[in-house]
Amino acid sequence: MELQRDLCVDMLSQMYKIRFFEQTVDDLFARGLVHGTMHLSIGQEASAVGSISALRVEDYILSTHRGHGHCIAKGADIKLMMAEFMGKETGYCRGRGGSMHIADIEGRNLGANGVVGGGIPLAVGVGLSLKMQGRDEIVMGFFGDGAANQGSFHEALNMAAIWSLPVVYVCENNQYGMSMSTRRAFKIEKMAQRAASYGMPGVTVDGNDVVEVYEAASEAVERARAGEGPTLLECITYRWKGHSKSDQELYRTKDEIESWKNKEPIRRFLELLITQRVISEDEARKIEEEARRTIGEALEYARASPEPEVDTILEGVYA
Amino acid sequence: MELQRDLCVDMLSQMYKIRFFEQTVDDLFARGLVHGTMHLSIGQEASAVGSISALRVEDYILSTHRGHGHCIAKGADIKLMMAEFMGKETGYCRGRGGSMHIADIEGRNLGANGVVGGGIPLAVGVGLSLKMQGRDEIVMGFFGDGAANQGSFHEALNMAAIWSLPVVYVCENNQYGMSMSTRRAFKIEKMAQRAASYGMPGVTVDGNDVVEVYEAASEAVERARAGEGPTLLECITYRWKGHSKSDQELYRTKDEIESWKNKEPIRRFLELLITQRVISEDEARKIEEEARRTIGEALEYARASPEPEVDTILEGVYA
Amino acid sequence: MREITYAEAIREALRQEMARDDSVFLIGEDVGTYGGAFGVSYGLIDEFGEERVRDTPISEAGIMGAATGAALIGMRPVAEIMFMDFTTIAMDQLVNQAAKLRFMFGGKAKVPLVLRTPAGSGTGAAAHHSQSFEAWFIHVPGLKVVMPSTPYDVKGLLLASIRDDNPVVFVEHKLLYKTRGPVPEEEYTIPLGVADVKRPGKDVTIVATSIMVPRALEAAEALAEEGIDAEVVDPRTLKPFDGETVVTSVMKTGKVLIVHEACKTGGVGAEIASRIMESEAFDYLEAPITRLAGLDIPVPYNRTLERHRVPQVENIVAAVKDLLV
Amino acid sequence: MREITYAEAIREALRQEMARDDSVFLIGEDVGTYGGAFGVSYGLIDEFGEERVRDTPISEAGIMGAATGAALIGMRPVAEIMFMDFTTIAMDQLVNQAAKLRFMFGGKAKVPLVLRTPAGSGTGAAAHHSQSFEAWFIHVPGLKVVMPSTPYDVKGLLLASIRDDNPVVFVEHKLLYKTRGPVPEEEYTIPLGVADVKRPGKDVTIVATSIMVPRALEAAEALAEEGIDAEVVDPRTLKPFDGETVVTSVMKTGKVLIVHEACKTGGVGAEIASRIMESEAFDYLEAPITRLAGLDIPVPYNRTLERHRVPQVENIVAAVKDLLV
Ligand SMILES: Cc1ncc(C[n+]2csc(CCOP(=O)(O)OP(=O)(O)O)c2C)c(N)n1
Ligand SMILES: Cc1ncc(C[n+]2csc(CCOP(=O)(O)OP(=O)(O)O)c2C)c(N)n1
Ligand SMILES: [Mg+2]
Ligand SMILES: [Mg+2]
Repeated sequence: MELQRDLCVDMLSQMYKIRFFEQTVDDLFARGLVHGTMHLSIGQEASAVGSISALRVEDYILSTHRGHGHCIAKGADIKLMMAEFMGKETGYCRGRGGSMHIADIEGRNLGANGVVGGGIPLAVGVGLSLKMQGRDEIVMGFFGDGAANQGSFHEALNMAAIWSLPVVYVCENNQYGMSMSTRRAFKIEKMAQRAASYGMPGVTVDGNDVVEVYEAASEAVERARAGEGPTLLECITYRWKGHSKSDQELYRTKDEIESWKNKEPIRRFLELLITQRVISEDEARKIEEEARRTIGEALEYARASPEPEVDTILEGVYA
Repeated sequence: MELQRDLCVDMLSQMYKIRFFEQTVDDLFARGLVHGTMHLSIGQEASAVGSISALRVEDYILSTHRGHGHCIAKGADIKLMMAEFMGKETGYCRGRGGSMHIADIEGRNLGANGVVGGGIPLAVGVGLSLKMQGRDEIVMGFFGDGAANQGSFHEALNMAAIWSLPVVYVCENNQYGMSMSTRRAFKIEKMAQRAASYGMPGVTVDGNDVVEVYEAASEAVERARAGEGPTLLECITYRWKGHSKSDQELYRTKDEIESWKNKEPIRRFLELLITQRVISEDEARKIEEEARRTIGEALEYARASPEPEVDTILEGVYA
Repeated sequence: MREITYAEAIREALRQEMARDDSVFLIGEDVGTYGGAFGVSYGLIDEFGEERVRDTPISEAGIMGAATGAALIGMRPVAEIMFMDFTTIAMDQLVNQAAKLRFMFGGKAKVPLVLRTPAGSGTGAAAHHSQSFEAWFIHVPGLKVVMPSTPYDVKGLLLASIRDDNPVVFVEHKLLYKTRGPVPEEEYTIPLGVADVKRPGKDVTIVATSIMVPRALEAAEALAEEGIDAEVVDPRTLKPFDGETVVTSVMKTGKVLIVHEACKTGGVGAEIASRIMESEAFDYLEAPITRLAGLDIPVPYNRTLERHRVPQVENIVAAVKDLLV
Repeated sequence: MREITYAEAIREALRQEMARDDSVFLIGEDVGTYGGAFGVSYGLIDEFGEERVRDTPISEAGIMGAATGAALIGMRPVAEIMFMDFTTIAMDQLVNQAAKLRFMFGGKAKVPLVLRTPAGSGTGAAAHHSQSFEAWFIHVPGLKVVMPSTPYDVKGLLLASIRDDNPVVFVEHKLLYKTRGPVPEEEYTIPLGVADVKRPGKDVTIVATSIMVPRALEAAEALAEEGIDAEVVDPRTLKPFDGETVVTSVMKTGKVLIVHEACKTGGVGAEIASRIMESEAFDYLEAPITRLAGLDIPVPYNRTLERHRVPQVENIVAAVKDLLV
């Protein structure tokens, strides 16, 4: 691919923002400033950014419990996202959702999901609706390798396929569903092989190479938009951090983690951009700083935001 | 295959019994002598008989809502089966189960199932138990083409595969799940292709050819018994009758039904046996009559059997 | 007024609403050419085509998810789960997704859908095709639960349910499908959350749901012959629940029998009884609130056992008499 | 006596029963090396190996089906669903298969299994990881439902549940895992269906389940300072339900508050209230039976809202006082 400067700057910037957002919230948690749990996607930024960059703003996504990256890549206002993370009234979900349920309905992010595999059938419905309404948009549905063993995956992919829906399914295969390695959970090498069961194309890419992800996603998006039906895109990646806040990481080795750090997606992309002279080192530094500042401002905004009022507790259950 | 006489006589006899059993109960229903509904497998006898004949008596099966054939092929006492069908106290399930829930626990038929796809995960558990107990038996789990789009199919086949369980899955693809044709419900040609998603062998056979079914099932059974894990065996067949008692059959043509009648499994097998001189026409007639008599006796037994006593209604909920 | 069946009334509501509103569509197993297992949607595919009367594979979770996703971005799906027993397979999509998305998203999304599903026994279909799970769904914030007992109600409530902006579990009863009654031809809605006094009376209140409403009315006629004047109240919607109408009735009669088909333990009767007890009617109670409900057993196949599993007219009569001694 | 935590008591019960009975095994997501999301089974894989402490793919229906099938032919699986919220995915296997197979087969099979699952909020995990669905399961004939509140009870009840020949839904509470209490080292069982009076009192009965038991006890201490002597009854098992102990208590005190965490509407409080009303205790009631339960909303993420969603000690104190005026 010829590297378009604007797109590349944008993708780099998003990857930085995701990284810094997650480092910041990780720190908040470590310091006891937030409760609950969270699922960090540090190390997986390329798959979120590469795939969502292939979408138009008016396209939809459905995200997962490990959804900060998708949310940012889809163009969320990070202030509102951070406020949601901190359970504030100004957050995207008025503090009701938290990390596992952030949704940016206006930005056409139909939400993270606490249920592994829970969003996969929703994407069928969104695709169906788009098709019935004769709209030009498509929907991208994310899920993990673990989710690919849920019954919902099977039912949904089949429905999307038989009805030729404008859906792109992106499996972020980070090698583990919690402590369960794909080696133990699957008897096949590539999850994307399962696409054949539904008569849809399946593609596996290096999920730490944002350009490769972008290219494969673009093809899938084009196919979906042209009415040629869904694609299953598998991005091979790795999460650096524990599964969630309760993880002792006894199921994998330090060596394994280190080996994946060598495939760090941001540095890889950065080096490519600089070698190919798409941007200069100086520009890169500015992008990084700008991203850092955005997160810093979001944190300030969230901190200064009010908590929900207790007497609003019953709101929002029914329309 | 060399046609072993005993086996062939047995298979022919079972196919006749299934056919006559179902014709008899169809008639009972038509005459208003039973209530509820039923799912007849007339035309599908070869897949039940061919696959179950590959088992040992001590092996297990899990059946479906269209389960009369499996039950008879597994060696049920047809008296008790008919009594169950008529809701009598002497029936296999004391009249509590009826057509959709007949189980012959001693005969190691762990039951028909009213839930499409409901039995597929149970077979995982039975296989797991057999493996953990170090037993030599295996389990054969039946389901239809429609059931292959249930999430339970996906979860169960994956589990059976990754744990190399002694399970043989038999999909009786009779081209329809109620009114939904496989053409509309699947975007692939052969359901057995889905085995590849789980890293298990998948085989498609002519389900109206009892010998072909038997051979493929035997291989799968051998593999399972040898600890080499599960197989997905797809038997292409066709149901002659409506889906159940409420079916107007608007979704298929008379021509289609007729064309399948030409592939009638019993006559086909009979002709083979006679041409190959495995049995004589005279013997065949005796087998047929014997089967007819068995069903007649079962009907008499069932009719003469008592209804459950109302004051036993609370029994059997808890052990 | 013209009389049609409960099934026809449902079909008419579907037809009228689909004609009026392009965003309404049907999705479920065999809802098209087959017309659904009970023929309810029969013929609609000819009028509206297979896009809007969509047959699905046998994938209940997928159906529920498809409906929820479609509702999220502007459609108004009417999903069908062929038997209420199989809502068990769609529970995550219904309970965790459809019901909660709005709240979890801070009130910034809505999920206008109807899940139609037939409940109940009496057809000889045994334990996997005879259940009534409405009690589960009243326990789920975000869902509404509707359970109509007459052709008139089923039409008006279905139209109201489709137009409602929330996920509605719409529980039909197989034995009601063929019952007939007067139904206006024009569109009309019955608001969710309004009970109906099906028969006024002064001696005892019978609160009955679904198929138990006609049985309670029949029982009331029998009781009337013995000089007992029973009032029959049909909540019609279980969530939201019209406590006021029930409480007013109980304050008048001082005695109440609650009748439903589902298992007694954990059934909606417990909730209704508790609401009465927590209301001003408590002081008017002349006898303990009584529940008459299905036995706590799976539905047996045998016809006689099946019948004894569920309250019948004679049981209602007997229970009322017990209450009055 | 030695004090250990609720989580340790569960682990000890599992260890002892697995050592005693080869047919017992654990199956669930991350139950092995990870030790389960709450570390409950931590270390057991080292003792019993990965066959008997079996990690599964993320396939809740598959887990439940595997357990049910294994139980059908002689094993005694202890399955874990990581959060009770995800029993929604396993409902068909649990409700239609495990619970009903025995009855449907005329009493000729049994399904001895335990489904362990943590319920409840208070961990900031929001609407998909905080639910309590015990009310659903008491509505299902064939299931037993156990909900222990102390380390002592959880050990004895778990051993009894594993030895029971029926499917048992064993509801743990996340906030109880770290609570400590005296637990005998040896094996002992507590029969299913026997309530426990956790604190005797004469003025009012508080029936509380799970995490609400320690809260009710704390409330009772606060009330005692104001001269109100509350009796706290913990049903421990919700199905079978020990109505007798509850009724005896209510006949003594004449007033009863029922407290649980799950949503009020359709919660087990309704069933318990109805049982009391239908008992001889009705005539002893000096005030309406009162339920204090979770608000009818999904569990919010925000810490303050989350806390207000669920009864706290101060709410119990206030509710008792309301009952006594
Ligand atoms: C239905 C369901 N089961 C279990 C869980 C607990 N859980 C949360 S994330 C997770 C692992 C998911 O693995 P994967 O899909 O690969 O996503 P990843 O966490 O690796 O991004 C599990 C088991 C859940 N949230 N939902
Ligand atoms: C979970 C579930 N959904 C729907 C039904 C209603 N139903 C009974 S049989 C059937 C068709 C099943 O098709 P298939 O699996 O191909 O088996 P066949 O009937 O063709 O033998 C349907 C939809 C059911 N019993 N269970
Ligand atoms: Mg993963
Ligand atoms: Mg079929």
